[in-house]
Amino acid sequence: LGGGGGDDDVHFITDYYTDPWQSLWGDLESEFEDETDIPMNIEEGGMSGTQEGRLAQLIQSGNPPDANTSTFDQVADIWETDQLDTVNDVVSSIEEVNGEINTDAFLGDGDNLYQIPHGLYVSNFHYRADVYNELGLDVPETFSDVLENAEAIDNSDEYPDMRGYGLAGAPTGKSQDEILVMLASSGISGIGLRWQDPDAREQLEIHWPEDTVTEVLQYIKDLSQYSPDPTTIDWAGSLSDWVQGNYGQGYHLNAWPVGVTAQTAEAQDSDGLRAVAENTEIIPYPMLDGVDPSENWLSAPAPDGYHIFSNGDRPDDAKEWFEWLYADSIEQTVSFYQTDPGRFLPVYSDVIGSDAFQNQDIFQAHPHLLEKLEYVQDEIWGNHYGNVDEANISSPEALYMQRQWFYGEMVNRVVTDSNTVQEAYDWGYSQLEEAFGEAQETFGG
Amino acid sequence: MPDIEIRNLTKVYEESGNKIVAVDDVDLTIKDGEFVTLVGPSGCGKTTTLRCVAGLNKPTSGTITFGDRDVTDKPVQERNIALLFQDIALYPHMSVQENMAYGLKIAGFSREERIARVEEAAELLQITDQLEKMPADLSGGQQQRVALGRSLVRDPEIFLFDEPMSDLDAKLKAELRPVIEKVTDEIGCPTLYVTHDQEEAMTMSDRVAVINGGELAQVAPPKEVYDEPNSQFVSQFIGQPSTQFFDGNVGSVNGTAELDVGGYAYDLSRDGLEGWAGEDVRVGLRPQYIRVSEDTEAGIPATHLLDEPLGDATHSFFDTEFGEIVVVTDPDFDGNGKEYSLVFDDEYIQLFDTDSGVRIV
Amino acid sequence: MPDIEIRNLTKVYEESGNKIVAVDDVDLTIKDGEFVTLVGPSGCGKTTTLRCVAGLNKPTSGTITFGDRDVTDKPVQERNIALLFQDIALYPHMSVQENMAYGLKIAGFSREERIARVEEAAELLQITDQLEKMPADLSGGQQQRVALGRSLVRDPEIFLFDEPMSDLDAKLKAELRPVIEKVTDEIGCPTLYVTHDQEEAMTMSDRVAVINGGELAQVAPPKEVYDEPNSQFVSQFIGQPSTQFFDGNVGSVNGTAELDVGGYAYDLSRDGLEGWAGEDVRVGLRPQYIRVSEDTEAGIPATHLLDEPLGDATHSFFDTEFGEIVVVTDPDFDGNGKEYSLVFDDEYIQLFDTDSGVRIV
Amino acid sequence: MSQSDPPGGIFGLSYDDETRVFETLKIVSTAIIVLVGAWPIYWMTQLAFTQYETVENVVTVFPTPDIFTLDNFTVLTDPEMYTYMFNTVVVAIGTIVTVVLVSLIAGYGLARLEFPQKENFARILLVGYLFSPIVIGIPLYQIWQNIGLLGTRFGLIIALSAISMPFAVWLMWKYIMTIPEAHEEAAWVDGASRWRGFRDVVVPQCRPAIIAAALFAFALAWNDFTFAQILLPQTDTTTFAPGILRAMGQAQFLPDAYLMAISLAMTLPPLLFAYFMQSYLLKGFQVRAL
Amino acid sequence: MASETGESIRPGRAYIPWDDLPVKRETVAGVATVLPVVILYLLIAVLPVAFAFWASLHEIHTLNPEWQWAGLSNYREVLNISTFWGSLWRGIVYMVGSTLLQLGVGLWMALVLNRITRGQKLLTAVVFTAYLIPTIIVSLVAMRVFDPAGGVFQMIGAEWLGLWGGREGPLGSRDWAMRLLILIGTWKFAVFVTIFTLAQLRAVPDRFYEAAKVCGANRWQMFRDITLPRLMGIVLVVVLLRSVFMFNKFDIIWQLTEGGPGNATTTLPVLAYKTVYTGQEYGLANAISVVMFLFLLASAIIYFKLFNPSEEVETTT
Ligand SMILES: Nc1ncnc2c1ncn2[C@@H]1O[C@H](COP(=O)(O)OP(=O)(O)OP(=O)(O)O)[C@@H](O)[C@H]1O
Ligand SMILES: Nc1ncnc2c1ncn2[C@@H]1O[C@H](COP(=O)(O)OP(=O)(O)OP(=O)(O)O)[C@@H](O)[C@H]1O
Ligand SMILES: [Mg+2]
Ligand SMILES: [Mg+2]
Repeated sequence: LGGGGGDDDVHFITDYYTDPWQSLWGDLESEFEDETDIPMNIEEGGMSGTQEGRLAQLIQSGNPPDANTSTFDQVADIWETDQLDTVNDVVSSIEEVNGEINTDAFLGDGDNLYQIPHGLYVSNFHYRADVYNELGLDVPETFSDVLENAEAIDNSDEYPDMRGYGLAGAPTGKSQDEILVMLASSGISGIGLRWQDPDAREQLEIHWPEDTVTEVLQYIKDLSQYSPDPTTIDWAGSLSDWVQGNYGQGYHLNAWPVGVTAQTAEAQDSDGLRAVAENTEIIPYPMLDGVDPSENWLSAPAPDGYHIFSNGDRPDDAKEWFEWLYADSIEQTVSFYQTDPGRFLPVYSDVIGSDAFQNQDIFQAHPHLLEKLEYVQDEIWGNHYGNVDEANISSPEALYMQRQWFYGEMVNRVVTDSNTVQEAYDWGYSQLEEAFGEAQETFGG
Repeated sequence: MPDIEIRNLTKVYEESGNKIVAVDDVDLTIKDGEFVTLVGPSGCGKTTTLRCVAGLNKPTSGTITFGDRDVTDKPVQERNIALLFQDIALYPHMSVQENMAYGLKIAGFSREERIARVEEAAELLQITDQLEKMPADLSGGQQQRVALGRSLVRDPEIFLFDEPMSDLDAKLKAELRPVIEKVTDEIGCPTLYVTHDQEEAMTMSDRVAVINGGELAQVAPPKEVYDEPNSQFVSQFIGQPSTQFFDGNVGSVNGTAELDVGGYAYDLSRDGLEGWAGEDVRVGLRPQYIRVSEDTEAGIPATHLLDEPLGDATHSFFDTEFGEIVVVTDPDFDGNGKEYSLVFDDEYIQLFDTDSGVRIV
Repeated sequence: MPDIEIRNLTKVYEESGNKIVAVDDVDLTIKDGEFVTLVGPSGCGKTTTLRCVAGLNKPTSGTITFGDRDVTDKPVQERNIALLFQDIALYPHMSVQENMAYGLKIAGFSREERIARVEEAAELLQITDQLEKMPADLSGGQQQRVALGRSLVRDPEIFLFDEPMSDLDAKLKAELRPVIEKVTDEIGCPTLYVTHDQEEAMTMSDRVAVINGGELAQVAPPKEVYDEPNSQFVSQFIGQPSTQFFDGNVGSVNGTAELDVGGYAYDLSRDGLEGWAGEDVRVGLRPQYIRVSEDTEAGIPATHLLDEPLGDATHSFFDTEFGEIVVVTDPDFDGNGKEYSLVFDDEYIQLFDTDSGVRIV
Repeated sequence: MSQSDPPGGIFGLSYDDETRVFETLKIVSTAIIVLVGAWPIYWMTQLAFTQYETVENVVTVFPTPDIFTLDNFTVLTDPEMYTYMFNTVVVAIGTIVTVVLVSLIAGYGLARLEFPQKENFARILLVGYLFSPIVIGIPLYQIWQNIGLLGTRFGLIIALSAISMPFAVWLMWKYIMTIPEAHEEAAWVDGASRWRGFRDVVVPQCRPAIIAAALFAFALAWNDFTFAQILLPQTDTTTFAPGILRAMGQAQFLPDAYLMAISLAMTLPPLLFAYFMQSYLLKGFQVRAL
Repeated sequence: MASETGESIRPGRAYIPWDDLPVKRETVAGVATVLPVVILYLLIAVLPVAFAFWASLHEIHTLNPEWQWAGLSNYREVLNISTFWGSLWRGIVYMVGSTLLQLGVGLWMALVLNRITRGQKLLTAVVFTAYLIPTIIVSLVAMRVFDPAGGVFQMIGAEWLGLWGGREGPLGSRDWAMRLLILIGTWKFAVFVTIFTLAQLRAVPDRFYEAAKVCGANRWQMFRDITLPRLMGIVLVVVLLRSVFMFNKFDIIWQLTEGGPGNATTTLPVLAYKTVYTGQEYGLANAISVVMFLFLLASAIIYFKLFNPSEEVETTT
């Protein structure tokens, strides 16, 4: 029975913990222990919320883990209080094997990296091509198109149980991400901040135009009519729903829904599911009517990876572990992407093009999935991100804002009719002001 | 107030397939104002009979009428009876006053009237100063008085008792007996009193109904049941210490019959023994009619076992060829384990059929 | 086996600040093989005394010795006593056999020996065929037999009983009394038997200890307690129906004393009344020594209230100037509510000090 | 009351009519209880036997042969599920044993021994229930870490036992008070020590209370989410409730029909418990006051 | 009487001069019997609550081990949180609504179960099971039957009765969420009431009813005058326990609605939870918990003063 962080093992908490991950971790752990005599204790973090709870327990009891997995803004609080260790050396070794990190997202201040990245999350729009064909729908370019399609699917007799759009409305995780993307697709900053002087990039100011934000909120509200109960949709639920064909359109990351569907189809040897996987199409998230794709405020995909706690018991051994994992060979690196096909865009530049990556079984069975992944990297990230310079506001303050939950809660308020669109905006705006004030105070910006 | 008529009452319980005949074709009339005691050993069907009369059990067959009203199928609530239980059944959460007034409250009497009636009853039962207490704070005797009072105030048409005193000790029983008699007299309705204590039956009743195995054995006034029991069972059951039994043989019968018990002969000068010459019989005699003689040849040889001095008399136990025999001796008797003989007072000898137990003369 | 000696036993309970003197300086010796009954009204301290002897309560002061062993501070387990309770404390979850064998099991006897001893005791108590049953399936009398058996098998040095029969009815009591006597005789150890039933006390004991309010009132053989009570309390408590009391006045005393009760004079030819001339006294007389006269002038005027025929005698209740008086009349007596007078048999008159209740002569 | 009085039943019904109305009400009530009380369990059962695709989309009331399947139960063979359930059983049994032992002894002490403040003891214990356990995860984690029980099933057993304790002690206390002291005294007279008397005489008679306390402890342990989540952070030692939530969180494919199959498996033990133990249970719960 | 039997606890091997000690041997034995309970209680209740109180006096970011002394400022903040009073009010609504409904339903079930003759044992077992199964199962079943896709209650509520829209989940509806939470909770927890009251009902001797019948009482009067007083003692206890449990209830709310839609089902425990894990304000969350505790304590004391559930209603005869 492994005791929490109390013993001598290198304690590593991760939410990469689906069934395939789990067996992979098991193998790697014993292999690593054999080779290095460093005992590992790999713990499942659990999704949304539970991992934070667990971290809180460990940190408050003076016993932080040695490493954990998450996106950077989720650990910003930890980083901010100097609990993280730099990982420049590890990352350099890994880059030698897998190629350079190809993101300019926030991984630390200045030259110091605090994350060993694993993958990137590119936000996009998913739809079911077969459904579109059957109903004669066009690929949406604007919010209105999405709405029209949603209505058509929702009311179609051909798909009586299928809803038009899967809208995340629980006041956490997915809804937060979804509204930030929608705002960016409307040509404004998702988190409501911009540089006062875009060139100097010194001082941030609030920029959250009421008419645009309310228009987006109204869009969300309209969408919710065609969605299964939004409050029950989160990251995990939305995937399961997609596999089961519960809705025809939705917001998601990379080619995650395709990957999950394909994987399940193979596991169950189900042609029906294979068809769903093959018919899952991915495009950039449509724009607010009248806004040009070049005005998209998406700046950089969120990087997901590992952080080392400087006040853990064995930070150096933890670093060794990640170096052992990723700097061994590109083949080994690829195996990590096999476990969760479609979920991540590899963050190291050589990976996606490598034979090892392209020859994965799942890609053999579902070439469509590889295509989609490449499309996400090349087309969506390549052409729809980073169009607006001001959108890149990477800074501690921006991080601080990113992990406020009021964005997601605004969605919740609107979809549950707790607030009118206007009320939700006003409330969100006041939260924004308050949080921004705190951020400035904390970071002296 | 009406008479109670019980006609051909039979009650059969069914329990996991078995049929238990608890009451078997019982016929009994209790006249207005009459106090009838139903007495018998445990399990003989007394309670069942009473519960049928009360309406708490439904007879398997037979009818029960109160006066000219057939109540056989009427629910309890419509019978207007008073019923006192073995376990006293006072409501523990109500005060004595409330307990007693409960029936009146149900019947819709006004507060004043309730209080007045309760006070009246309390006076009769001498519990006036107990009215404010809770039942748990009363002694058993007082509780039973309260239960009595609760029945009393409602002016019932019929009074039923089911061993109301079986949980009380002898002193309290003796004390409560006159109270019950006074109360039932006062109301003057027909009363059916169930007990397994023959002393209660004897002392309180106008008539005693002895029941055994679900069937009535004898129904008669107490003295008659005591002096002229119609069966060995009744003779043995009534009277304390109970009738002692011996095996005898009727000899020649002409005018007087000659009875032989253990080799000693007694002359019985009574009629009705004509057909019994030469037959074996059961001989019963109450212990006070047996004399202890120091002359070991005078009667049935008996070895003294034990004396129970009661002050005004002694119960002495002897071992004889007929088993252990109890004799009432005088207060100063001290047997000391010696040999004696037992002599019968032949006037009081009762004879029973050996097989059926039916009284012969 | 040892004598029990109780010396200056006092037990004070403290309850929410109040001190209750339950037992007050009691001295009592029970000799080996002697059967002593502790009798008294409810709450007089009988149980407390017994529990001190048993070791279940710790005396406030005084000593208890078994033979030459001072056990005052010894726990129950080391006293080797047998104890029968008021609430028949059979273990409900063990069969009769297990109940009886429990003490032996504790003492470490082998299985065979346990079975042998239990069978032996069961035979004595006539419960051999009950051994496999559970206590709940037994009647009260049988349960108490089992409890007796449980004590018996352990060969105790001392036998203690606390109202073992108070929950049984009269018939069962009468039946069980000889059994208890037989058993205690058999073991032959000192026995302390607590009861509030004077009949039990009278019939079973070698000596009766009457206790009242925590203090011993009289310790003497049953006959002596009955015939020569040393106080009004004892006189009233012992004997059923109990002694009847009247107010009287001692007139001139010379040789014989003249006693006036309700205007009727009786000559008492006994010594010891010298100092009492002109004094008021309590006059006690057992009901069988009061005669009912139809001549209303012959004695204390009395209105007949009620008869309780018992078969061999009748208890008749009369209303007199001294309250309700019970008289034992003959079986055929039927008072019928008429006027009578009560005449005393002066030989049996007992006199008591009006204030202290102490016997005068 | 004489014959001419109006009938005295409810609403002026005669007593017989009243009985008839009452019987009808009883039948109607029973029907409602069967429907509402048993229905969810039935529903869960039937869904567990229906193909998962069907469950997601249409309402079916009975797994007719065309949609009947046992495949949903394959989820139980998943080693993780199996571990969760095994751990739950271990923890439940451990908790029951601990609760019964500790509460028996404490209940006995409260019922039979005199010591200061004992009357208030059980009431003070109940004050513990007033504090919402939501925020005590962190201190609990620390305490368990310090006493070295963190991450062990035993540690969870201790925590759950402690939670059941106020109630169980109260129950046991009140129940032991109903056992006549004479039984024990009889044992002492027979030479039994206090402990022996307790073991041989009191404990066997406490069976109803033991079962009632066991039931309460079982309900808590079987149900527990919060404490297991905090005290058994490792997947391989955790119990059903947090386990199933983790499974729901990590699984990318876990249809409701599978969940129903697991739920059914977790429902059977309590059902059997309730069926076979109810008479003792009801006897044990006959306490009346705090 | 028990007090008198201390002497039968035998001294151990080592000689302990009991008679010279200031405490009685029985006191020691008595305390020893409850010692395990005290220790467990210390671990699970006293220490964590003390910790929580201590933490409530600090400014604590959940993921930062440094605590900053804040005095009572967290308490001031609690009362100023916009959602605090709303959550308190909803908590009270949830508590009172649940408790009353559970009491009514629980009592009613007990009365029916006590009277039915056929299938009593099985039905009782099934009813009891509701209380014994994990909350998560109740939630899973509830979410399934209210699922807009293929949920049977969804179908009944939306399509047959038209209570809510065909495609809107009632658990996500402002009108229905709280009501359904109370109803679903009642399904599970009313059984708690049933168990206790049924146990009492089974213990009412028939003779009480027979005595009342003899007095002419009808069924309602018998219920009012015999059954109800008999149940009163335990009902008072159960109401207290259930109120406390429901006020502190977190899991079932979180599983079914996570406090939503909006804040429609955010009670104080949910608020505290959100404050820890979304708001990351651990000190503040502890302050909320302490306030909840004080609120319950005050209510409980008032309840005790008013009804005194510790007084056993005399029902032994
Ligand atoms: N409800 C019942 N179901 C089955 N058998 C019963 C029931 N009630 C009584 N009996 C049986 O009917 C017979 C008569 O019982 P009843 O209670 O009338 O006796 P009783 O004379 O009142 O005895 P006791 O003196 O012990 O009260 C007994 O054999 C008893 O076992
Ligand atoms: N544990 C106790 N605490 C306080 N007072 C007690 C206790 N036990 C007995 N008493 C009191 O001591 C007195 C004597 O009680 P005890 O039980 O010895 O009487 P008893 O003669 O056995 O009566 P009974 O015939 O009713 O059994 C009574 O006044 C009783 O109230
Ligand atoms: Mg009877
Ligand atoms: Mg006593």
